[in-house]
Parts: sequence; structure tokens; C-alpha cells
Amino acid sequence: MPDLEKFRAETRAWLEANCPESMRQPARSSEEYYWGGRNGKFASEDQKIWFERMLEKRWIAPHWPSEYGGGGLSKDENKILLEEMRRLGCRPPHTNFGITMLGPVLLKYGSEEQKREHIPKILRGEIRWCQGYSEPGAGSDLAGLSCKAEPDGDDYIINGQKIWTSYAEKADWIFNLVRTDTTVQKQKGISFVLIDMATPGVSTRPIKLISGNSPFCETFFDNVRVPKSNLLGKENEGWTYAKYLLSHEREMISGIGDQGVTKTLGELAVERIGKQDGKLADSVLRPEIAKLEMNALAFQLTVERAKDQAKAGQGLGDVASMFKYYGTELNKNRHELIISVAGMEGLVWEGEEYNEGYTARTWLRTKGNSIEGGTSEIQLNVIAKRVLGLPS
Amino acid sequence: MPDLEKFRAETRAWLEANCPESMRQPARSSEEYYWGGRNGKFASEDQKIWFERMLEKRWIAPHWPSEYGGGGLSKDENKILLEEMRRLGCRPPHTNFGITMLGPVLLKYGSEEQKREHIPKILRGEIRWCQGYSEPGAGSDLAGLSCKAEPDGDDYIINGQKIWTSYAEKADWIFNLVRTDTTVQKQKGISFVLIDMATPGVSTRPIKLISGNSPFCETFFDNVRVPKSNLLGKENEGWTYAKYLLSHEREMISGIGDQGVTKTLGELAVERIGKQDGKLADSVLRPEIAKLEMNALAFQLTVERAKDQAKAGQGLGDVASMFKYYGTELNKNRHELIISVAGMEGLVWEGEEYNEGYTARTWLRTKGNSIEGGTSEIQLNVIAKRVLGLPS
Amino acid sequence: MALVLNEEQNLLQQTARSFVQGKAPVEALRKLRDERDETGFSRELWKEMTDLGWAGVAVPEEYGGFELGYVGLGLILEECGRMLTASPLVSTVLLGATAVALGGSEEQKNSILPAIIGGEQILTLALDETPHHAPTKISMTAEKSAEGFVLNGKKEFVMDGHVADKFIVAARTSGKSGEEKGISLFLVDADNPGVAAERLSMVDSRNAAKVTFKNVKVSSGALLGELDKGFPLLEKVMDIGRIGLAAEMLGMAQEAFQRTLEYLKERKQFGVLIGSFQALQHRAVVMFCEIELCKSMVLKALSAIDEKDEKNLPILASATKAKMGETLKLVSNEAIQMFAGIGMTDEHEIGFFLKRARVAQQIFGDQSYHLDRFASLNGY
Amino acid sequence: MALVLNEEQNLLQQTARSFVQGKAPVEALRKLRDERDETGFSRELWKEMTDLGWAGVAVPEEYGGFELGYVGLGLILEECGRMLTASPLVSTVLLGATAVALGGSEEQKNSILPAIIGGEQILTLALDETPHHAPTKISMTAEKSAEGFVLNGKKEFVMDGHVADKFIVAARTSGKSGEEKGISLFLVDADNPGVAAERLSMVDSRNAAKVTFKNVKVSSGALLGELDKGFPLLEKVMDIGRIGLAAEMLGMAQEAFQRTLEYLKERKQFGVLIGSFQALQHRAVVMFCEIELCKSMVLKALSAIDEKDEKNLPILASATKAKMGETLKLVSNEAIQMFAGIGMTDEHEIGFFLKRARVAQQIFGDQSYHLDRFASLNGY
Repeated sequence: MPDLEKFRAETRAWLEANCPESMRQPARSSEEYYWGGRNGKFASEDQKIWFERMLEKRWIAPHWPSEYGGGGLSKDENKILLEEMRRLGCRPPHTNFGITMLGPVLLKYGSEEQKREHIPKILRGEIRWCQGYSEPGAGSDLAGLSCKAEPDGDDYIINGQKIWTSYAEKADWIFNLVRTDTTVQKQKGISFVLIDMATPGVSTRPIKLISGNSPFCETFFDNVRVPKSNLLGKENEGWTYAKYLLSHEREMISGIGDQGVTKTLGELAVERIGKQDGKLADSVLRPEIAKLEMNALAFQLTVERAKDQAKAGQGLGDVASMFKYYGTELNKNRHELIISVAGMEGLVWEGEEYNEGYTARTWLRTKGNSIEGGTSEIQLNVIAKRVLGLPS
Repeated sequence: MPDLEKFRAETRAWLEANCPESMRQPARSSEEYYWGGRNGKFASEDQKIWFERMLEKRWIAPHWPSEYGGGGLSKDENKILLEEMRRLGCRPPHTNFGITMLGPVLLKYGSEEQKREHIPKILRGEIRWCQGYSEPGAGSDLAGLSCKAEPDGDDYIINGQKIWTSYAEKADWIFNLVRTDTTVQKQKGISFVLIDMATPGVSTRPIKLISGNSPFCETFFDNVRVPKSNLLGKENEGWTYAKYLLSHEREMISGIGDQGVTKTLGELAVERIGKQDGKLADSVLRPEIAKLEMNALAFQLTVERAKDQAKAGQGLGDVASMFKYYGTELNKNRHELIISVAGMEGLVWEGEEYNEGYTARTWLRTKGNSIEGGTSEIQLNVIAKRVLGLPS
Repeated sequence: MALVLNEEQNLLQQTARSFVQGKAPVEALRKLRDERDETGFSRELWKEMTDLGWAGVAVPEEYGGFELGYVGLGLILEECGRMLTASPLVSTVLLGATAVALGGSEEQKNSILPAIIGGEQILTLALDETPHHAPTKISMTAEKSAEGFVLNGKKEFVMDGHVADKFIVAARTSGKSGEEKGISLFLVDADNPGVAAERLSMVDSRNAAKVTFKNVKVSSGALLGELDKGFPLLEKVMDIGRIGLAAEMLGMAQEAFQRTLEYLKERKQFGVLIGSFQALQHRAVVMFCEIELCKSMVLKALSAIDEKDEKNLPILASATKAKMGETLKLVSNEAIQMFAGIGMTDEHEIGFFLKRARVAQQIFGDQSYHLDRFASLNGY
Repeated sequence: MALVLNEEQNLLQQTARSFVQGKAPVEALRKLRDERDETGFSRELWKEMTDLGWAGVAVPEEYGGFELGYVGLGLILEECGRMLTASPLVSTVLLGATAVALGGSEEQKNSILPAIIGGEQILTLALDETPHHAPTKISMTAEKSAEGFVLNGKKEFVMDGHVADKFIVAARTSGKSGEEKGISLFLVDADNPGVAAERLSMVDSRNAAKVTFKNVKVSSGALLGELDKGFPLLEKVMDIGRIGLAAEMLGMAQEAFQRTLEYLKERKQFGVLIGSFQALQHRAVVMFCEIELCKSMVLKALSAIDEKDEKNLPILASATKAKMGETLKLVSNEAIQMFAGIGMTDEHEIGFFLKRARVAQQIFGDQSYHLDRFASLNGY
């Protein structure tokens, strides 16, 4: 323990000395993060400094094995680093689906060559990744995909279409689910392939969302030739890797919206609506806000409890199954209340005075939380069957 | 129109002159109504006077045809009479499932002999009826009944069991659904039979409810011999008659709880909780009460709209399908709020000072509203399919 | 009045429906938005609407109106709601014409109402000064001068504010913010020196503007209704506005629900129609029930205006606006969730309903405002 | 403290579970009710419970306790909640022992705590004077006299009031109803002349009584804590009581949910298990989630007592009581609806959970009370 306390003290001192002031402010949009990639640009000199210092410190992926360029920190150390970064408000130095999504799968299932090839590039911000999972018309039925890969000598020829590929138009490589066997049960004929998006035949088209932003694309594959060495793990076993990745993604999404929240809903309400006789002036909104904050507290404690359980060697337990569902519904409710609290001001779409519609756009964006990464309905089905053991 | 206005004036004058004062107070329990029957007793002299005067006036079933002893009133006249009775707070002079449930079916599908035999006895309060529909284990699957009637000469021999037969232990006759054909689709082998409960082999056992009362019984049939002339309509077509009756019952249940309600929830809350700064002192309950009253107003207007539509010759329309579901859910919510408003006092079970637990018992009783006569879930299924046309 | 449409009203509804769906479907709003149209609605469309007599539907015959009442106007608003049609119907007709007809002098009525009916004038109400509806929180002043009044102040989120020809302005002639007494209404021309409107870009792509009044001089003939006692008139205009807006919202809710229902019947997942999933079925029925309830309330409230049921109007207005707001919130959220991925795209129209829903909920008071008022009016 | 049970706590929970399920299942409560038992709980059972040391679980060692803390006591309460076990655990241990341990003089602690631990004394808190929890609304008076104090007043719905040996009475020594200042706590023996308890029959078949105090004379040594400044002590005792009660409610909610889930897996309708209906599945998952949230809150709140986290205790107590109340209301209502007909019968046990649920919700403040307090404590 004294070692960990020492680590904490050193970490804190290092962060305070090395994280530029502007990198300690909450980011207002995804553009304020550094995403790297072949065309990646730093949004500011501070961003560049911060990235380079963290890279040098090997803290871009602090808990990855050091042999591939990770920080090699223990779980406890990694937790302390994250806590200290949160305490100071430090932004992540580098955002890349290669880190949050592909990395864990690659480390677990990838070949030695693949790890040595891809991981250092991810960490150095040279290659930006995106995810090719969903297809038009498949929706929640992820395994019902039809983008196909046909063997041709040492290559696969890939044809098909993906949708909801986040930032595909800015990405360099895509990790892509393809069908390699159409004769078996749908989950059993899927493979997990890594594709350079510069390969001829790959094209993308951004999808504009109701929030006015375009974080997603459609991605098209037209006779795309990919070497078989880009297959992750074994052919036709991609579904296993995909599910492993998804479970990580669901945890991540349930945390969405907590980033950059500096004021509580109650504080925001008092600021926007004012008080009367010592209580929030809107007497109808007040209990609704209290319920939301009560539930948010309960949810936060539940995540804590699951982590404590896991730490005590009892596994995450059944409770973790609800994080995606409950977390995203909670976040949607929170933003409904935020626009209620903001009144007409929260419904302005443009204009500097109104932060370019940040409140409204964020509210609209949250509607996708309970859709992406498995809809709430899918989550409820899964919990009913797997956790509660209810019959089909 | 002037005729109707004249009718209203006369009706009002007659009611004012003839309805005893004590019969204008809301009844606190079902025992305060006159149910008639072979063992029927009047609870008070006023109750007797009121029944006899209304009987003489032929207003026990005011809109039934006069040839069978009904009042022969037109729809408009009947509505006026009910309005005037409600205005004065007059209790119904006679409560009998023979009037509210069996009567409409008998008048529509019964033979001339059956009408002449049964209707006058119902009106005169000589025979009290109960309903034999549900069976143990069948629940919402009403048509899955197994109480069987086997032909034996001019008779049926009936064997089986019914449950949830309201007040069966006090009833004289039962209208009973029986299976007369086991070889066809379940709805097609059902018959509707009228049975004198004094017949050997009929026995009943009251079921105590969570409210502490026993309004329902189990009813057993052990080789009960019933003449075939007691069959209503045609053999094996009982399901048609049963559904016709059910649609009446559902409408009736959705109105439950409005009887005898003299104070609004808001008034009750102010009386029990008090005000602060001009508003209800419980600031969290206040919007919940307002929502309930808003919904109750909307529901009441919707019933009105459906009636107006029907009157305008447009039929009851799709909207009527929701009355049972919405009305019972609303009533349950209302009673949840009533016990919240009453605090600990609303949870007392016995004692004169606490009206023998009337508040708590009524609250518990309302839980059955969304179960009896087709559960809320069944209603939702039916509306989804029949009204919204959603696929199976 | 029975809660059922008569033949004339049915006909009006049919006409309105086919006109709106033909001439101003949701696509038209998208076009206005994408082309950043400066007016924010189509003046040609408005001409056609006024040619159909829509601006005079609820105006008494003596001023050139057609006396089809607010039930009639409500039907038109409902149909416009279905297609999210942008037009000055709410600002000019529901609010402007109503305020003048209820509170105007004979001279005002005779000069303004025919101009509204003919589609020659855009009117609007300049009321709120904060992002939340608060009709007594008026700080804007109108000081008595030799010739009339001098107005100073700022109004927020004024509907069609940047294209209005005339404003009905709530200003304080005495008392202080929060008091009902001391509020007076004025008719102010948009070209009056000192009036400046700055258009805002809203999430629903409909018109709203910040309007400032700087030493704006008006004659004493500009007073609408009584001096210092404008609030009861204002309240009545607002209640009518709330009910009319609820009619528009009813159209939106019905259309969003209808589209969702159709989607449930055609979209397949795991090889079956998603409309066969019981959980979605039950949620659809809940929406159906709530919409049916809203239909009854809106019709009753509109009838109450026509029947001049002054006693019940405030309660009905608040109950209807609150209930309609709750229902529209439910339906617009459920619609997005049930359309799922496709509903999140700007390309699909369902998102437009969600966006307009929240703005319509806010105008003249959201659910919080009206539940509170409903409770107070009921004595608790 | 980590939000996870240690080995000792797991063992305590297992012991409590098998004891309660073996000796005091729901059937035992039914028997007490049907036989109109005069005590309202089994004294033999209570003897066994105290022999197991349950009355001393949260008491410091120096007074004979076992220092397993409130997390330990909470686990026992949770298990009792599962079986709706009637006992003086809440009145005597959760409230009585806590109040004496926190506020008592050395003399009071030394005389009372061992008697509680040994099962020799039943204590209870006589607090509320109205049907709604309102701890500052105290009109009962304690007037200073030569020998001590004279108490006059009436207390409503006092838990185990008719069998208590000693009351902890909140009375006013100055100030007026509604004020925190001026409230003092007194230890009053039940056999003191002038004390009269009238038992009430409650929906949950548990003990409550109306207790009147008429010129009840106590010595100055009867004062518990400081004169006029009893409220902070009272508030802390209540917060601990709220959290302990939430633990009992958590047991009830889990058991009611478990029974419902089992029913869904065995009951057939239309030839299939009703647990296969998607709408019921989704509703079951919603209950599951809410219960998981409650588990975390209850454990955190109990830990906060043991960690003497005075700063967060009030907020955690209110959040936990409110959330647990909401969840138990949901679960008890859904249970009845899902059991349907059979759940409506007195013969089936599920109704007992519904009945106890509403009483437990009310004690020390229902959801309304605690949401309001939670909002105020959070500054809005």
C-alpha cells in the first residue's frame, strides 16, 4: 500500500507539472479531443504538448503491456492514475477507437505479428480506427449481417455495406465483421477482419443526425481485396471477438454524458430558475430533479458496488448487465430535465450567445444512447433471459 | 326537446318527493345496497320504502321494455333519470347482477319463456343472480374452461368448479358457462346455462380477499341436473353471449370507485395535509395529485365523447376499447394517492374512529380492478391487435 | 355542445387535411430550413391559406370573419400540426386576431381584423421576457407622454417577431414585475422607430426573435383594452392560445404515432415484424390511450372558448396544455426509440416532430407551469 | 469501506436467513393476526433473537454489545423483512438502543443497554403527533417542576407502544410546534402513572399504538441528551432508523420480487408460461434494476453510519428511504398484478407484502417527505 500511495503522490505531481491548463477544461465537443490518424491535426499547441508528454510517459494506454508500448501499470496503479486525472480534470491525451475498442480484442485474440504491427501505431496516434459492425436493415440483429468476404488465394474479396461506422470518413483502418460462411447458423459464419481504408473499393458517406452533427457514416465495400493475414483470430469465430468487444462498448456508453458535467442538475436549475422561499421556484420540476439525482446517486453507487465486488474476487455479478440499459435511460432523462430547466434558451439551435445550440444538440444526441450498442429493448430481453432466467 | 325538459322536471319533483333522505347518502359498503333474493333483507325501513316506490314506478330497470316489467324509457329519458338521481345522490334502489349483467343478455338472446320467467323476478327482487365464468387455473384464458355439461335426456348433468363468483353464497341462481363440446376449438364448445343454486349438488365457499372482505366464492357443481330448457340461446354458442355480457361488465368496472366519491382528491388532500403559502403543504404530492386529476378529467371527457359519438350515430368507436384498462388503472392510482394523503391513518384496519379501515380496505380492493373482467395485460393485447392492427 | 364534430366541421377538417398534406408537408419545412429561408415560412402558402379564409375562421362576421369558431380554427391547427407546417397562423390568427377581437375598440377591430383576414398583416404577441413563460414577470415599461406612451424594454422568443407588421406588446404602466396589476397591452407597428427584431435560430426551424423597444413612441390610440388592467385580457388571449397550440400539438402527436405504428408493421428484426413484440405493443397502446384522452380534452377546451365558458376556460386551458405536453413528450420520445437508428438521422422526418414538440411544449407554459396553475385553480 | 460484505457479515446474513426462515416465516405473522395475539409478536422468538445477540449487534463492546455495526444490524433487518417477521427489533434496537447509545449519559447507557441486549426491556420512540411524519411538529409539553419535569400530550402510531417498557418521548420544553429548538427527549417508564397506551389495528398486522401522557412526572435524570437541544440527536436517531427501515424494506422487495419471478416461471396461461410474455419480462427487469440500485444505496447508507460520516448521513438517509419506498411500492403493486386473482386472496401470502410495504413507506417519512428533504439538503 505505501507503494501505491507513493505512486499516487508522484502521479499527482507529474500531472500538475505536465498537464497544460487548457487541457484541464471539459471539452465541449468531440473535436476538442485529439483523435490522431494519418490526417490527424492537433487543435492547439497545448493539445500537442499534452499528447507528446503522455506518449513519452507511456500513458496513452497506461495499463497495456509495456512490451507493445503500453504503460504496464497494474490495475491499482491505473485506477489511481485515472482518479488523479479526473481530480485535475485532465482530458484524455488521445481518443481512438483503436484504444477503447479494438485494443482489448487485439491484445486478447490477435497474433503476435498483429499486435506488433498495430498497437504501437495506435499509441503513437498514427492510425485512427473505426468499427464496422451494423448493417442497414439489420439493426439490433447484429449477427444477421450480410457483408461478405470470399476467399481468393491469400486474400479475401469483400463486398457489402456497413452503417453507423463512427467517424469512418476520418478513420484509416476499420475492424470489420464479415460473413465467411452462409451455410451455418448466423452467429457461426462471421469473421473479424482488419481493413486499411485506403484499399481501393472502400468508400464512406457521412450520416447527418438530428443533432446536426455527423459522427457516423455509411461505409461501402466494393470488391475490396484484403490479405488473409488481416483476419483476427480464426475464421468463422468472429462473433466471439465481436461480443467481447461489445461488452466493453456497452460499459463505455453507459458512462456517456458524465464527461464534462461540472454542475449538478439541481445547481443548474437554481441558476436558471431561481428560488422562492428557499426552494427551487418551479415546484413541479423540483421533485422530478430530485428523483433524477436520487437515481443517479443510486446508479453511481451501484457501479461502485460492482467494482468493489469484482475487486473482492466475486466477479462483476448480474448487476453489471443493467449498466448499459439503466445508464443510458438515466442520461436521456437527465437531458430532458436540462432542457426543461433551460426553457426556450435550451432550444436555440445556433448563435454564439447560445453556445451554438449545445444544450439542444446534446439533448438530441442522447436519444441515440439507448439505441447504439444494443437498444434498451435488447438489453431488457437479454437480462430477462440470462439473468432472471425467464423462459423464451 | 320540450317533452324531455318536462320529463326532467317531473322526474326531479318525483325523486325529491319520494327518495328518503337516508337513501341520498353515499353507501360506504356493498351491504348498504339492497340486493334482493330469497333471503334478501332490507337494511332499513327507508331502503324498503325506496325500493317499493321505485318498483311501483317501474324504475328498477327504467329502460327495459315495459312488456316484461321494465320502465320502457327512451335512451334520452333514461339518461335524464340517471342524471337527476345523481344530482340528488339517490342510491340505486336495487342491486342485482340480474339487472346489470344477465338482463341485457337475456333480453337480447333469451327465449320468450325465459324472459317472462326470469325478468319480473329480477325486478321484484325475488331472485338474486351471480355469474359463473372463471375457473381455477384458467385466469385470463376464460375460454379455456372445463366445467362440463353432459346431456342426459331432457337434462344436462353438470360437473366442475367456478371461482370468483361474486356473492355466490348469497345468490339464488347462477348464469354459468359450461363446456358442451370438447372436440372443437375451445371457444366453440361453450354453452350458457341458467342454474337454480338450490339444485342438489351445488355448493359454495367464500374466498377471503386481502381487503378482509369476501365478495367472491368458489362454486362447486357435483352431478347437478339442469333441464335443457335452461339453456340460453343455442348450444355451443355460449361464447358469443358471454362476450356480449363481458363488454357490459368491462364498462361497469371502469366506472368503479366513482360511486360515493363526494370530495375531489385535491379537497381531501387540503383537508388532511393543509396548505402553506396558498398551496398544498406537501409539495411533492401536489403535482402527483394534479396529474391524477388532470387524467381523471381527460378520461371523463373521453367517456363523454364516446357517448356523444354513439348518440350522433357514429358508434362507440375505437376509443371505447380503452375504458376498462384506463379506468381501472386510474382508479388504482387514485387510491394509492388517497392512502398517501391519509398517511398512517389510511393504514388503520379496524376501529370505529377509523371507519373500520374503510380507506385501506378500499385501496386494497381496487387492486382487483385491473384483474377482474380481463386483466390490464389482456386489454392491452386486445387493443394492440384489434384497434391498432399490430401483428401477432 | 356535444363532443363530436358536425358535418360542417368534418368538411373543414377534410379540406384542411388535403390542403396541408398537398401543399405544406414536412418536406416543406425541411426546405425552408436547408435553404435558410429569410421569412421562415412561405408567403405564397400563407396567401393560399388566407384565400381559403383560414385567417377569419374564428372572427365574427361583422368584421369579415366566417364564424366557424375556435373548434374550426383548432381543426386547421391540428392539420397544420400533422405536417409541422410553418405559417403565421398561431401568431397572427390565434393570438393577434383573438386579442384584437376580444379587447380592441371598434376602430381597432375595423382596421385590423379585415387586414388579418385578407392576409395583409402579420401580427404577433410580444410577451415573455425570460426563457420561461411568466406572464406577470414584465419589466418592460410604457410611460405616459404628451402624445401617448413611450415604450422601453426587451421581449424574448417572440413568434414570427422578425417578420411581424404589428406587435401586441405587454408593458408595465404601473406596479412591478410579478404583479398582475399595472400591465397594459399596446399595438405597436414594426416600422415604428426604436423597434428592432433579431431573429433566432431554433431547434424546430420555426420563427422566434428577440425584439427590443427603445424609446418607442405610440399614440394613446395604441392602447389595446384598459390601462393598467390588461392582464385579464392577456390571460384570456393566452388561454385561447394555449388551447389552440394544444390542437397543433394533437396533430403532431397523432401523426408521429401513426408513422411509428406503420413502421412497427413493416420493420423486421430477427426475422419478425417488430410490431409483434408484446412490449412494443403495450407501449403503443399506452400512446393510443393518451392520444385519445388528449383528443377529448382539446375538443372540450375549444368548445369552451366558443361557448364563452369563462368559468372553466382557465382550468381547461391548463389541463389541456399540460396533458397534451406530457403526451407529446411521450410520443415523440417513443417514436425516436422505436424508429431507432433511422430515427436518429436527419434524413428521416420523425426527428422534426421531436424538435417541434419541445418548443410547442414551452410556448405559453410547459407541463410544470400548467400543472402548478391547474392545482392552484382547483384550490390546492 | 468497500461496498461488499466481508466474511463475518456474510456469515451473519446466512445465520439470520436460516433462523428467520425457519422460526418466523410469513405464516407466523398470519398466525399472530388470526389469533389476535395480544402482544403482536412472539416473546419466545424475541428471546431466541436476543440469545443470538441480535439486540447488541450495533452496540459498543463496553456496554455488552458485539460491535458488528449497523451494516450487521441492517443484514438482520433485511432478513426479517424477507419474512415480514414481527419483533421489537426496530423499536427497541434500531431506535431505542441507538438513541441511548448516542445521547445517553454513562449512567443511562449502563442501565439500559445491557437490559436491551439481554431482551429484558422493550423500548420505543414516541415521536409523531399527526398521521404524517413531521418531527418538528411537536406540541406535547414537558414543564420544569421541582423534582424534574411534568409531561402532557399525545403520540400517534407509536411502534410497539402497547407493550413497551420504556418510551423515548420527544416533548417541547420551549418554543412552538414547527421549531427545531425547544425539543427535548425523555426516558419515560410505561408504568409511570399517567401513561396510557391504546393499541391500534393496522393493515400490516404489526404493532402501533396511541399513547397519552397526562401529568406524567419524571425526574431530571429522565432527560436524554441536552435540554431544548434534543433535535439534532433525534434527527440522527431518525436517520439511522430510516436507513435500518430501508434495509427491512429491501428484504421485503427482494422476497416479493423473487416470489413473483418464480410464479412467472410456473404459471401457464393460454398454454404458455406467463414469464415468456415480453411485456412482463421487461417489467420484471425494471424491478430487478431498481432493486439492485436499492441494494447499493442501503449498503452505502449503513456503512455511512458505521463510518460516522455525519456530513453525508442525512442526504444518504433521505435518498435511501425515498428510493427504497418508490421501489417497494412498484414491486408490491407489480407482484399483486402479476399474481392476479390468486394474489388478491387472503390465503396467498403476497398480499402481506403489499400491506406491510405501505406502512414501512410511511414510517419516518414517505417518498414525498424524503424527496423534499433530499432536494433541500442539496440546495434546491
